[in-house]
Amino acid sequence: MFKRPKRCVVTLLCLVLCLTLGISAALAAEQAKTVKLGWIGSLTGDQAVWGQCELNTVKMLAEELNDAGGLLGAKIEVIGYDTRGDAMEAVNCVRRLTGQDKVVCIIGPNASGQAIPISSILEEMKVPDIATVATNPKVTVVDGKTKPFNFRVCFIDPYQGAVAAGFAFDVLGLRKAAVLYDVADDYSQGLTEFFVKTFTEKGGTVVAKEAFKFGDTDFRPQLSKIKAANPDLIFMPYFFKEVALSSNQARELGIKCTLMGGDGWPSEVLIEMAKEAIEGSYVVNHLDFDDPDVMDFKARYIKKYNRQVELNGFLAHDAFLMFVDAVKRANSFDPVAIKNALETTNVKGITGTIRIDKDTHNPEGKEAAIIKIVDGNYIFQQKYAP
Amino acid sequence: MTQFLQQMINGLSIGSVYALMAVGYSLVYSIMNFSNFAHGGVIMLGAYFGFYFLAVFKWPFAFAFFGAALGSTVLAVLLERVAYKPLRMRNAPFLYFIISAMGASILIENFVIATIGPTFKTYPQVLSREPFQIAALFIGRLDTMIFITSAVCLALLVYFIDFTKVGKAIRATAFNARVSALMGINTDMIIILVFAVGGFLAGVAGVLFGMKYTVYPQIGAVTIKSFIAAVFGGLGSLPGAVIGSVILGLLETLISGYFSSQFRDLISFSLLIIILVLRPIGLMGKPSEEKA
Amino acid sequence: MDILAISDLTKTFGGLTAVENVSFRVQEGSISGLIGPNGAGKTTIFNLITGIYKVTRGEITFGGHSIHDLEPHAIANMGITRTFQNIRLFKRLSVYSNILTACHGNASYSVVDSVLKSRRFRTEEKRLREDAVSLMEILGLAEWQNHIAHSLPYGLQRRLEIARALAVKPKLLLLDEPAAGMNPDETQQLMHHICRIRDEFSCTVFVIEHRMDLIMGICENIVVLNFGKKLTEGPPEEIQSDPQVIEAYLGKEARISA
Amino acid sequence: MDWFYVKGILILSGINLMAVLGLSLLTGFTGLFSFGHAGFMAIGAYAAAFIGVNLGLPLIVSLLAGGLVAGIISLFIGRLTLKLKGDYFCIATLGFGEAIRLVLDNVQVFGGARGWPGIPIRIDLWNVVLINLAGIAFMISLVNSRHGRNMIAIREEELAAKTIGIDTFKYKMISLFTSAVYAGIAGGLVGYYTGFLQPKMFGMTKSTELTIIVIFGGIGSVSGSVLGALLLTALPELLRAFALWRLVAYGVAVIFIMISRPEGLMGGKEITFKGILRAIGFGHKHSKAREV
Repeated sequence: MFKRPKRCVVTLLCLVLCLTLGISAALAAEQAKTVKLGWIGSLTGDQAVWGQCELNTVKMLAEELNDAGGLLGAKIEVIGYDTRGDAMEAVNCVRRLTGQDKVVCIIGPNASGQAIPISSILEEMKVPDIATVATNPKVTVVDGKTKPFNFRVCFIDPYQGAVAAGFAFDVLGLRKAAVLYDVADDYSQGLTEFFVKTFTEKGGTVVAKEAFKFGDTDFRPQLSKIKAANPDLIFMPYFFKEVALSSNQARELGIKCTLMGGDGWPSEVLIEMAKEAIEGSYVVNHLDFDDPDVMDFKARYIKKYNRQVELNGFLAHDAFLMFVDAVKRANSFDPVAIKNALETTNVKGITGTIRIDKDTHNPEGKEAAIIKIVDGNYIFQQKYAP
Repeated sequence: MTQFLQQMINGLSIGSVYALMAVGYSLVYSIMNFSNFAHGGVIMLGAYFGFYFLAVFKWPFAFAFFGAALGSTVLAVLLERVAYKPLRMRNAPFLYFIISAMGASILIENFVIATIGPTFKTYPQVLSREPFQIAALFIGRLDTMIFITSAVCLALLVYFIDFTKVGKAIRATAFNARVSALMGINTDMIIILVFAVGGFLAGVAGVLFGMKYTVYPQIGAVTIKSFIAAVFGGLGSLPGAVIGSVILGLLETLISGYFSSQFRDLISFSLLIIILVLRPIGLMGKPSEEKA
Repeated sequence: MDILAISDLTKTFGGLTAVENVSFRVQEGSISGLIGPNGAGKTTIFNLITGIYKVTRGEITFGGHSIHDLEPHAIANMGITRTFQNIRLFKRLSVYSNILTACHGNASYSVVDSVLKSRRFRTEEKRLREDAVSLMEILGLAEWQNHIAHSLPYGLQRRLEIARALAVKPKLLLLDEPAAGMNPDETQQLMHHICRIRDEFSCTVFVIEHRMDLIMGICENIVVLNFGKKLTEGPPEEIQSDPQVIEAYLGKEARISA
Repeated sequence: MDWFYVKGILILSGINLMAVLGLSLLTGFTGLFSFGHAGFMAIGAYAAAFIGVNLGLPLIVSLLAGGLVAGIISLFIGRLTLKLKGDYFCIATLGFGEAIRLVLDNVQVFGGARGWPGIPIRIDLWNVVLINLAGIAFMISLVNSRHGRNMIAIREEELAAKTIGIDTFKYKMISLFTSAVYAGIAGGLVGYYTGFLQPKMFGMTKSTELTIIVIFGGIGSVSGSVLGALLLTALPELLRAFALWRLVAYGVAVIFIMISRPEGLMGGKEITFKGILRAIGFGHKHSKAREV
């Protein structure tokens, strides 16, 4: 069939190359009167659940905005690239978005590991980025220096860890905590560190601190050890798949204490997978799911995609809001003007009021919502700030 | 003491899941002499088959279970036809088989992400989550079922390989494919058969895995552990795969239970490497001095 | 003068004894043969001499040095090399590369030399290439030099394997069934080559062969093995008429009818 | 295409190429299969960043030092595992790669799993290209010397290599050491290019990717590795428009190349200046490329 395989391969590759070039050229010609908004994040790999939801959200909001007449008279076109959860890919995506696609602003990525390395590219090309759930403090500030083009819409690890510890100690009155965390995950390590710090500072004791590694599905060895330490509370700062598995296994082992988690928890899938196990647990969240604005957005999303909204969707929603607000105030699509406007953001999003601090580029004073799981529903308890 | 016994139970149940997966690797290895890295992908698809049959088509459990096993049987054979047979025909070195297998596993995983989506799927509850309780020990119902299913599957497999005519042909081919072919054994059929059996086991493992944990496109990554267990037990040896898996399961459990869960994998890997250095063919591998 | 002395050599695999208490000597500069029915342990002895198998019991000395604890490559560097029953060439390399690779022992430049292309690298590499070319010429492989090893006809592959072994400049060359699969013409040629090799390279040749015409034609001394034990040893004429040997090869009945 | 973006791809290809060149020596020329090369990259990355940031040494010195640290660690690993055969060696390297990552996840001095931001960015296209040219030149000299030929002999027929006096263990060590140094330097480039290091960057996917590039480019060919690194780094970028399906296409491409052209793009051949001259009309087609 292939008498000259080498030539075949080369021809094939050339074809692909030409095709891609052609398509991008054609697209560029067609969309002369639109403004491009970039998105990056994981569409494949183990973070794909969150990434796909973010991109869907941003695309939906852009469509709605365009149908309503666009932004400053221009249509918004969303260009989303997959990072596979890989830092180097993220750098490539941003190079492509800023260099070739000439986007005015980027939303994402959904992890600190990708948000940190892209900052030098952003600075070089002078395009701002609004990270969705990159919660590591160093995304925006490194060694006391604020990165000029990095922003975020979520609160940071120290804050979330402190909220969880404070709420457990002060409100729930629990004194003995155990932590199970994912040693290979930056988010999980961050929350653990600050939870332990705050909890012990307040006078509580951390009776067990056990780790697992991303990809593990069985946590019973660690849980058996935790059980022997007899804690009042297990803090589980990781994502809902592992939460579902570990909480089920904890109950299987006869552990009856309260479970608590961070913003990696909220998902319909968690309820589906571990309804009984997580009954009565507390979650530190960005928002109250019963808020009418949230309900409205959720309904629109489900109608369009026939899928549940993951937490990242809400943050992507607010990141988009921040972008629109900044463009309006800057009255321009110039990336630097948008960046300057972002620094003085003060909008009400569905995850609370977002007031960007000029010195940290973080949303300051954003209260966390404490949510309790009752009868398989996420029930809002109170706003809480440590 | 209670905690120790509980940890042993935990270890056994983790080990029996590894064992079901590891046997598939070992079986294929014994015939083809390469590690079929796409096995994890087949397990994953088996889990999805089970999920769809049970949760979407609402088949009765037994049907869904066998349906999934058959589905992955077909898939494993298809995989062999497409990705390995052309290499086999050319006597390609084992490196190419491994790369082809890697390509296949990338393909399968991302195909699932692109079509079904990356979200985790949950099996409907077939067995109650309420554990058996003996004194202060808790034994999950599902664990018991997995343990029994693994034992039955492996016993059947051993019977099949050791006591049937076809099994004999498989062993002969594993021992020396060329001579077996000369003796009138249709090695091509044997290879199909081995992949089919491996696929069937993968399907069983997938469904059980899905029931116990959940279904998602990256299950393949978990199977690396079972591959390690197979190597540890001695590649190509079925009892080795089972023993290796159980030991790995117990080892992991005891290390995280009594030593350090942070460094669990580091310690268990180091132990495995030490054992391999002392016994380079794994626990049950056949000792062989290279023929000249 | 004996170049190789084997005494009370035993090798067991698990419970199976492949070679049992075998002793014999090979004289320097001779062409000697090792014969015996299939499964008699001939190749095992070669594997023991070249260090591929570890000796269970007994001793092997080469030029007065005990070698049975050495690694195969160390034994090769002392001057023993071999060919294999089932040819083991560097299959995907050319004839020239096969030989050139084997010449490596005659150079001593380091990795750094090769990267810096030092004078030492250049002179030694040149010498290696000349060695390889002259070997190809001697063994009549020059016209095949750019052919890939596994594409050569069978006889030439055997010859190439011998050429590769000679590149090591051995004192003792072990040939494992060099004539297997050859027609009488090729066998004749091979016998001629073996004699020439012994003379021109002044090495000792020790050969396993089933083809009696070859063994009887060129060997000065023959060792006969049966079931892992040494049956007898002696010059060709003696071996030819030894009833034990005939029995071992043809069975008891043949002896009676003879 | 925009130069800024193309430059990014080229830098990334260059970084990959450095690691691939090293792995090519180990896998392509010596026939050893490693699943842990990302582990060496990680060591090199952290060591180079540590040396550069804390001791303030110039880029090239930091990179070489990083490579050397990776190389030295590879000697320990090799000492233990190089006597293992085929898949057993694979598993040992896989275990090593994962173990390194686990250690880095726990070392809080380097930020643990949360990563290490703020490494000065010192990599641009020109120095990547220079480093790669040096790497290629070194590699070509090595494989065309007796040392390289000895490694190829091990790949082709280990037993025969021993009987012509090649100390196979020593040469495997040299090969592993050299390839670890290359991987270490590549790791150093990663750190100085992204300004950020995180153990996650050096997972098994990375090791797999490197191996696939080596095989894709062609076993035993330096120019194949160069071509492979350029093409396979660029391919997913070209396929970006296909979003979810691009990794499916990647998997298909890998299988396809294995079954249709298993010798890889170059298949043991090298592109040489002379070869190019002949190809454009100064010679017959058989001598288009030179045998190594």
